[in-house]
Amino acid sequence: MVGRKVLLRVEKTPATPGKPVLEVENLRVIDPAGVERLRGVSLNIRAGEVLGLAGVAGNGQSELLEVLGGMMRATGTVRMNGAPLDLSGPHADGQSRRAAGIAHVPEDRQRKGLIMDYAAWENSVFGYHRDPAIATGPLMRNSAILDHASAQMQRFDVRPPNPRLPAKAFSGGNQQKVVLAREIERGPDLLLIGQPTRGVDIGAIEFIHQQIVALRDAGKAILLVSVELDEIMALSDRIAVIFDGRIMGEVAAQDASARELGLMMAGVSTGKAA
Amino acid sequence: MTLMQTFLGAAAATALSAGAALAEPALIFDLGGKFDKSFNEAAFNGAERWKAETGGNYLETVMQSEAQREQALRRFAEAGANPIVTTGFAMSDPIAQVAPDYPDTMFVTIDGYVDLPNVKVIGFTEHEGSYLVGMMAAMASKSNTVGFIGGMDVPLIRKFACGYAQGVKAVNADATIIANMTGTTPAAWNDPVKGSELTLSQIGQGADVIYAAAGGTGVGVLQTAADEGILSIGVDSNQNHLHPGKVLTSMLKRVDVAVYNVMKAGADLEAGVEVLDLAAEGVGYALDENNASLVSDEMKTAVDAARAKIIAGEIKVHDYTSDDSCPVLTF
Amino acid sequence: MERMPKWADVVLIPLISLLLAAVISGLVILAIGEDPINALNLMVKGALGSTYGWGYTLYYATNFMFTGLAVAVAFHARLFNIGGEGQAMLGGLGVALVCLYLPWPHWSLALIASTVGAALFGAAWALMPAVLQAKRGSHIVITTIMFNFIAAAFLNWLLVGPLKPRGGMDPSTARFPEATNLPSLHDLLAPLGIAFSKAAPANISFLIGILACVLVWVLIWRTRLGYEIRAFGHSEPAARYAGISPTKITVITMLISGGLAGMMAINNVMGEAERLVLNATEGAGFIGIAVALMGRSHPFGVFLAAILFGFLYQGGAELALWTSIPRELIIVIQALVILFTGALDNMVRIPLERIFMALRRRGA
Amino acid sequence: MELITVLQILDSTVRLATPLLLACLAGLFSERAGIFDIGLEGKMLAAAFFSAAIAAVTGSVWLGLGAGIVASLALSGLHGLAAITFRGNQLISGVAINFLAAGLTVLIAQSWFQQGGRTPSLPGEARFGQITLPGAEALREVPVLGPIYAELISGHSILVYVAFACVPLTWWILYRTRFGLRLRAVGENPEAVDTAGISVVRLRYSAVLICGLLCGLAGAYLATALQAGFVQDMTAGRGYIALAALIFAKWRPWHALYATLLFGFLQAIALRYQNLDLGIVTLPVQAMDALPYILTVVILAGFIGKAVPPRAGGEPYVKER
Repeated sequence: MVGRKVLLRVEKTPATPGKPVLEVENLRVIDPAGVERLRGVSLNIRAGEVLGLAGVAGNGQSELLEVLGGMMRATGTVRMNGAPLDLSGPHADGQSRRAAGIAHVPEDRQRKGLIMDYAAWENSVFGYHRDPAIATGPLMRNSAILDHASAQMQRFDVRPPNPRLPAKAFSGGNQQKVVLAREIERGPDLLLIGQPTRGVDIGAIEFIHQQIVALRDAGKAILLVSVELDEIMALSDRIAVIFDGRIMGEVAAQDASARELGLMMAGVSTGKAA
Repeated sequence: MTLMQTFLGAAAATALSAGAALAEPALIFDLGGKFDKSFNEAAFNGAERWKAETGGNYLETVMQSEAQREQALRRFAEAGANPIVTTGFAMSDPIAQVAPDYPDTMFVTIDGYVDLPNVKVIGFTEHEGSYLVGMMAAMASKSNTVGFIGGMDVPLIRKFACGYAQGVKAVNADATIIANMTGTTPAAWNDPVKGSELTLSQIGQGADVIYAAAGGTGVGVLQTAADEGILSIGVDSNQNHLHPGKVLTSMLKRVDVAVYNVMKAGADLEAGVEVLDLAAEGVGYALDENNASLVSDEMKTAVDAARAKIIAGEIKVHDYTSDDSCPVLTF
Repeated sequence: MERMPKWADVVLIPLISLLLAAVISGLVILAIGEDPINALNLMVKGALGSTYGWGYTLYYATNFMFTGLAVAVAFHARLFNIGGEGQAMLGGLGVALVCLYLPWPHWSLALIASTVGAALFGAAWALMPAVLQAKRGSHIVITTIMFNFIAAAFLNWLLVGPLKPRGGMDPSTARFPEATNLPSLHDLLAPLGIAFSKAAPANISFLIGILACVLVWVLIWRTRLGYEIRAFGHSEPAARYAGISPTKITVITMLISGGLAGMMAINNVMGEAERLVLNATEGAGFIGIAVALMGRSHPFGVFLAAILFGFLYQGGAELALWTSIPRELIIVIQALVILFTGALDNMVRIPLERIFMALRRRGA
Repeated sequence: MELITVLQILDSTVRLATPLLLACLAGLFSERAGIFDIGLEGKMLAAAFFSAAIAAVTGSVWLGLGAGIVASLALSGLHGLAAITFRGNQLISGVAINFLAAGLTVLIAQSWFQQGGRTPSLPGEARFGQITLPGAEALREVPVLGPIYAELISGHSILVYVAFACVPLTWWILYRTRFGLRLRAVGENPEAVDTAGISVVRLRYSAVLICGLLCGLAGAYLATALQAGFVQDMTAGRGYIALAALIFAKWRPWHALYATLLFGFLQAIALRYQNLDLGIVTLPVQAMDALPYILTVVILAGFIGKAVPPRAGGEPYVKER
């Protein structure tokens, strides 16, 4: 873990946040068993900043990502670039979210972010497969997708850079690069990214972090969810802490201390809540 | 394909001879199966008798489903079988389709009807035979209630029922006749469970003699009747031996004779309609050591007298299929 | 890492499974006192030894292509459509209604309408199970089984009642008018100078079956819908992540599957019987399961497996004619194929994977 | 309707519900342990054939019963092998077993007895006879209750009483024994059972074998008690009706009894009346044949309470490494 800390000093300039991209108000989710998973979450993210969401796993951060990613129904208000998102109607799905400019690197990339039996090239358009640019009528333009995937894999240093291999044939880090490449190359306004480096080798961690920072510097909004507090602290511009479906507080990254965040993550209010 | 044949060539001898079986007769049994102890089994017995007497060989197959009928006909016709004998009315339509394609092959339908130059139609006067066993049922009944259980509900089986009912009424005008059909599909020919349940139901309504004209379903009827200690009447084949002393008699329909005769005639068979009636001994009732104790002399005298009168035309037994109605029984 | 090469998965495993099924069937034949080699020889001769035999083999194969594709398409979405039998029965009803109650000037128009009718009726019969699975989570296997029985009862009622012509004794519809009779392979091949048996029922539906194989291949591997169906089949959470509606995909896939099963009716009802009889499907819906498993749910595999089962079916019918081996032998073979390629897949796969791993280690 | 007619229909209901009940309880054990079994039909069919064949050959119905159970257990073992040991698809395995039984019984019957896939008819001692309960004849004359006791309760074969006794027995095993607790647990959450140090494999095999035993009884009942011999496909879809009843009963023993009695009643009605005149509408026999399936679909659709199968049902258990 010592070596990892050193690596986590991510080089980055101070953020220059722009207009609000994502505004979340009073978001609530009740799961099928009747348990309230999100109990009125409110937060916002502006262009050009990384909001880190810290918390012990299972406190609602997964649900938040899934609601924003269109995989889960919720109540409350979410505005994307000022326009309200459908949280429980027919447009509460991944396609509508992508159309609204939201990209999503899911926490569980092997079960959700990728089809493990699909080749890398097929995975390179997963979720964007309805894009008219890659289709002729109902048919997908497979050779074009293949060429595009091949180039993309070169750019993201996916090894081996063979787009015909199935996703399951790649290491965890390279799988994550395939997902990340797919999600950020289209220039989304908001990137949801969960556990970006879980199960990823050291070399790939660094690369992935650089990509996140570069995206921020390009003026995009990023919601980062990670159970690694170090990662949150290294990448975020602001840090919010979630506990039991509620936001316990929010601090600027440069003012944050691991101890204070740790207390909030344990449900102890520090009085500095935003 | 050729490679396969070369590879398997050694064992091909018997197979080749099978395909070349020329001018042998063929017999197609209807749904219900060759061993239904009744209609189809009668045909089987006839064919076996021909085989034993002539030393000839015949091809056979049993229908498993409606959809196979045409294939079976074509297959035998392609293989050169002649004549092709079929049992059951349901073969009429397939024969009508296939026969024109094989004008040199003779097709025989037992119970069916097809008007083509190379089809022989064999029918029976089942109403007359049923009339005789109906008389016996009425005489044997103590409760004055007798039962009839048919197989598939088609005019042919109603013809059985109607003849039976007339026989019953001739002896005892006050007798009650309970008639049930097993079903409306060919499955009704082979549903002994249902036959058994219908028998119990009729016994419950007071029947103490039950006549089953239901192919394999009848096996269940006769079984249950024997179990419950009442009398039953078999059909088509002589079924007296199935439960000795418990089957009053069997209405014989000499399908065996019909099959034997057409096989014997072989390729010389002439087309046309042949009706086997009482006079031709095409139908009748069975008397053997198994039911000797059940059939009284009085019963035998009465029935034989009626038989003679029917042959002489003094008694007219109404044929249900002539006008699709029965004067003494409503269905 | 891939444990074994793709060809082993696609070709070797089905072949080994088939071989196992064949060996056990051979033992069964031995056990009932017949010679398995002779039996095989008879089957080959009867099914492939003449254009008559081929005509029946291809006729049955056409049925199995449709039902096999139906099961295969559903398999891609990880749905087990065991209701092909009922859907094909309803397809038959669709064909019968089109042929009997509409006037047709030419068979080609009747064929198009019948195909649509068959597909619509088959799809309609798959709709309820699909909706129940998608909306209520009722297991589609159970609902499709129930719908098979309901279909059988429904057709039974129609064929002894409303659809039976006046004076008819057996439960079937009237004959379809002459104009709806499809050209047989004999008619189609005669202009090319090829003499094909006139008696065999193989007909133009065989070509439609092949076309269906091609179209299903395009659907599964070339279209967005196919991409979504496969994705949903591989991982439902991933499908939801990608914005693929599980409800929609389940329903659409089952409609396609039911439609394909229903289309079988243009072969057996319109092409062969030329009227609708009871139990016209003869279990083809269930054979579709074996065909799809054997063909690894790939249209080309389904095509090959359908031909194989067509051969087994026709060969088995021949066996029943010439030997004392009952036709039920085919059912046993079918059961063994389903068992080995489906349920006991791992029994074949795991040792094979070990062998390939060992070979690779030695090679490395 | 007269009392005697009603009694006869109910009597017939009992006879026809018995195989359904046995098969339904068989499925209950298997599915409660997380193994789906659509092969009930095949196991019953195999048991029906072997019980009739051995009873016909030996003349002893008890040897026949034993043979039927062995045959059913063998197919259960095959299902276990596919579903538990090789973690194959349980549904596909069930389908295969149904076809295997359908084909093999006819094949063997034909080769053995040469009667077109039947066994010879069984004589008296090779069948289960009717048991007259004590006092049935004496009490027959008592109004109402007498006939009910004599006609409806007395006079069935031993297997009918065994089947009905199986209902409380199943309830007791499932809800009052440790084995039953574990069995239910393994169908809901095999991981937890495994973590507790109990073998998931052994539990599931026991369940599957109990299922085989009960299917064996059901099949033997069909061929040696209800009927006197085996005929091709004599189960006639009863395995599927039992499956439907299992869903109808929501995997509970007492409800299984009610569901199978209901379906048995429908069969009894369908056997007696070609068309049932209900005053307003005339129900054709086909509608009654289809009714169990339609009712099950309605139940599945959730209009009358939702049927939720055991949670781990259908999924092979893979131990985490």
